[in-house]
Amino acid sequence: MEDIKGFIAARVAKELKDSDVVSLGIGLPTQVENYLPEGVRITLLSENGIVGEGLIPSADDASLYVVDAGGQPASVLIGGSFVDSAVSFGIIRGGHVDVTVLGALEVDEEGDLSSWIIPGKKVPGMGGAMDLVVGAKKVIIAMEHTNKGAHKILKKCTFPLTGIKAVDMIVTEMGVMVITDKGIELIEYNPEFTLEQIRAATGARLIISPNLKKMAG
Amino acid sequence: MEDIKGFIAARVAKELKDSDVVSLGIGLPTQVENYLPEGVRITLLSENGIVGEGLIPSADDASLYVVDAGGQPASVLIGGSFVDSAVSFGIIRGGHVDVTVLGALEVDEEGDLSSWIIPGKKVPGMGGAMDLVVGAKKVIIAMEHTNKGAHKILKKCTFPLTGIKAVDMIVTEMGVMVITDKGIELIEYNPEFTLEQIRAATGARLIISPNLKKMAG
Amino acid sequence: MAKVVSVEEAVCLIKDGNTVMIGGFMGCGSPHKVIDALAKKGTKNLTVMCNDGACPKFGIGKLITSGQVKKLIATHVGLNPEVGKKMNAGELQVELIPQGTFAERIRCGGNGTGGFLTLTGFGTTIADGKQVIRIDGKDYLLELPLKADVALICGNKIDKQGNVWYRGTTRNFNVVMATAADLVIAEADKLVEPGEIEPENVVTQSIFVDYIVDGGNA
Amino acid sequence: MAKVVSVEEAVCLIKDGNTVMIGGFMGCGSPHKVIDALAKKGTKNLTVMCNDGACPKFGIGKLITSGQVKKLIATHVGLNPEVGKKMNAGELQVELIPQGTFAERIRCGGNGTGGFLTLTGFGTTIADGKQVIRIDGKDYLLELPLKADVALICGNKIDKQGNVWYRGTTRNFNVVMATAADLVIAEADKLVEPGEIEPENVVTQSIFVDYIVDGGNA
Repeated sequence: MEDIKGFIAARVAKELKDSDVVSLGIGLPTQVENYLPEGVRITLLSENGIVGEGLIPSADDASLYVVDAGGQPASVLIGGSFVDSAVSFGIIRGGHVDVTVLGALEVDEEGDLSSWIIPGKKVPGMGGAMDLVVGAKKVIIAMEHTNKGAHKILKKCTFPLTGIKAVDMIVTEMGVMVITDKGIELIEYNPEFTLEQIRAATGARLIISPNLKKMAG
Repeated sequence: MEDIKGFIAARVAKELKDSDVVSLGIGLPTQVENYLPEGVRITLLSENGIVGEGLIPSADDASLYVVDAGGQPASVLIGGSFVDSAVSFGIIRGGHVDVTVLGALEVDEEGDLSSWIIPGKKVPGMGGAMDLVVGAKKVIIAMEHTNKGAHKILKKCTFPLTGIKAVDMIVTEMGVMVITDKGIELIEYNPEFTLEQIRAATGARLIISPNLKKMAG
Repeated sequence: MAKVVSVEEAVCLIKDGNTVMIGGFMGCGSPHKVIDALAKKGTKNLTVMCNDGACPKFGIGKLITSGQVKKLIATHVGLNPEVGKKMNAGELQVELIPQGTFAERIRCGGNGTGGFLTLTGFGTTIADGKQVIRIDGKDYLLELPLKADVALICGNKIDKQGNVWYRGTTRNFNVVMATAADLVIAEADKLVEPGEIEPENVVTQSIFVDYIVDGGNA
Repeated sequence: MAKVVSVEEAVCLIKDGNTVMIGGFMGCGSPHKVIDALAKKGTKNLTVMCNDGACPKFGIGKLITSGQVKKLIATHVGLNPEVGKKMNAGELQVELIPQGTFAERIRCGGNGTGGFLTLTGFGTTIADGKQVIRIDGKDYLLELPLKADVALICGNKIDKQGNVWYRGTTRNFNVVMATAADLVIAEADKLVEPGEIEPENVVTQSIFVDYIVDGGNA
């Protein structure tokens, strides 16, 4: 696969419905916007204060006054608005965000998530992730299935947590998984991989859905 | 005394300092604004949403869009602003109001205050009074000393309370009192009354200040 | 994204027995056209949350006069004698809440916090049955969120996506109520195109508003 | 009523050891002129509350690079490698707070509520040492207010009485920080006359601002 990230982002995009309020994390999740199905218009929330974020402006149009949650130049759509951080996180925590798409270091079969710190190595901070995972109605993790072969989907997260019982769905280049009461259920698989390969790349028991489908890229 | 309310309001006005943020209750307290000492500019907060309330507009200038906390036509000064109720009470509870002037049914020597209900008779509601008495830096009660002879300043309030240990100062037509750890201390008296008359009109022990002064009307 | 509907369509979305937040302060900033249509429709057994009882023939007072309100949750009802009458006759329940606590509880309902601590009302009957939490030697009441089935708000300019700008003191409780109900109906004094309200000056964001009624006071 | 002062006068009001809130998000909306003057003055042992560490040579990152910050309270510091370096060298303490909780705790400090309940961080290290309160079967963390000696904010238009209007995403933490400090210094991109900002469009009210620095970007 040439563009793993694009493939994952395209699949995540299919989860979004018209009129959804959506928050996308930095990195891979940001690309989801490029793959929206036809007729689906979403309102993108940038947690630093944009309701209705627009396209990335050209260098000429970039303003010092409008940035996204990564601090990069951004824009607002017509009909969008700017909010302060307390209002923004009121929107997030208050259940007004339909879907958030985030990256992860680790996800486990309880739906616990680690994404903000690798002790002794990297302490970037949690930013808005801890609020997003408790507030958004649906939490989708978009990430590569492994970290260069090392498991990221685990029986139990090993790094400090971002949230507990937080994740609803995981989308990777290998498949689509949902977190159920019984564990992680594979509901779609990428036919470029065998089930054995996917199992081997997963550090938790994988329940194969009786309705398992091919992953729609 | 012809204009008891005006006399009380004029004395209260002397407690206000330049730049104070002030909230005035409905009725007598509202009149305080008419007696501001020269050079004293205050910012009047109307708790329904005006920071920098102006004069009462003429019937011609009145707008459906600007009312005061009594629901009457109001105006905003140049440099004033409008806020929603959550912000307004954030200002109040957050200690950003220097002085509030309120009426009362009863005040007692602990500084407890009753002002919002006469059980079985009148249930107007507390409006913003309960927040004002805990939030304002200084709480002044402006009222007639008695209710047609019946004591309003008491050892212990009898009506349901608006707040406890809330009142700092009481201004009536008879004098100015402050609430101290030891009880109610008369610091100024209106020479139209004898100390005996003031004591008789008061349902609590009155400590006479060693620095007792004549009340400056 | 909000949808523009007629006032009749809008009030059909409100059901008997619903809890309804209604913006306004003594009628200033209340959605009067929606209130009139609701009175006409006769929807019953409503629990209404509003700052006050307004007046018998003005604002939400009309719904009290018409007997459609089973319970009123407010901060002040003294200027509407109908409220007292109906209370004494056992036809109306009234729950009074301090105004700052009322605003903050509604904000809380909308922003996903589970409650907040306030000194307001400590030592009064307002504290009855509430948990007291002591922090640094001060006793606070734990106040819980308020939510509703429907919020009826009013804005001076509302764009067709649902962004709201309020004039004068009309914003009062409209701003917090718009965040705290499952269904939000906004009455526009003036319906405008998206972009007519500068993105910096939007007070209630489009994502909170479900339906817009054009008040037609352009 | 706010007073217009020079940037040098303004930073003289900040003392060694002060706790200072500084608005901005990766430098967007930070009071850059005040930060530069503070760096020049060399005020030391500051505890700084800011969303992030910005960059080594930009925004509040300059104060970290210059070693004036003893402790940084923030939500994210990953884009300023100086923060990690100084942490590992034992020269800087860092306390990380979830962004929504950070904003709400500051708002809480400014609005007189004694704390609030949130699900954010429950079950994580953020919960360590915090009181858990169970309501309707859900466990919430009790989060307490944050206050500061000084808040440094930045607005696009500020009138001479201190009313602030923010452009674009610059409002971020400036709005809540303006309410939560004993002393508030506001840097104006453009200083305007009272009335130039419509009373409906004022975001931070004049009563919160003590001193204004004219940024001179008229």
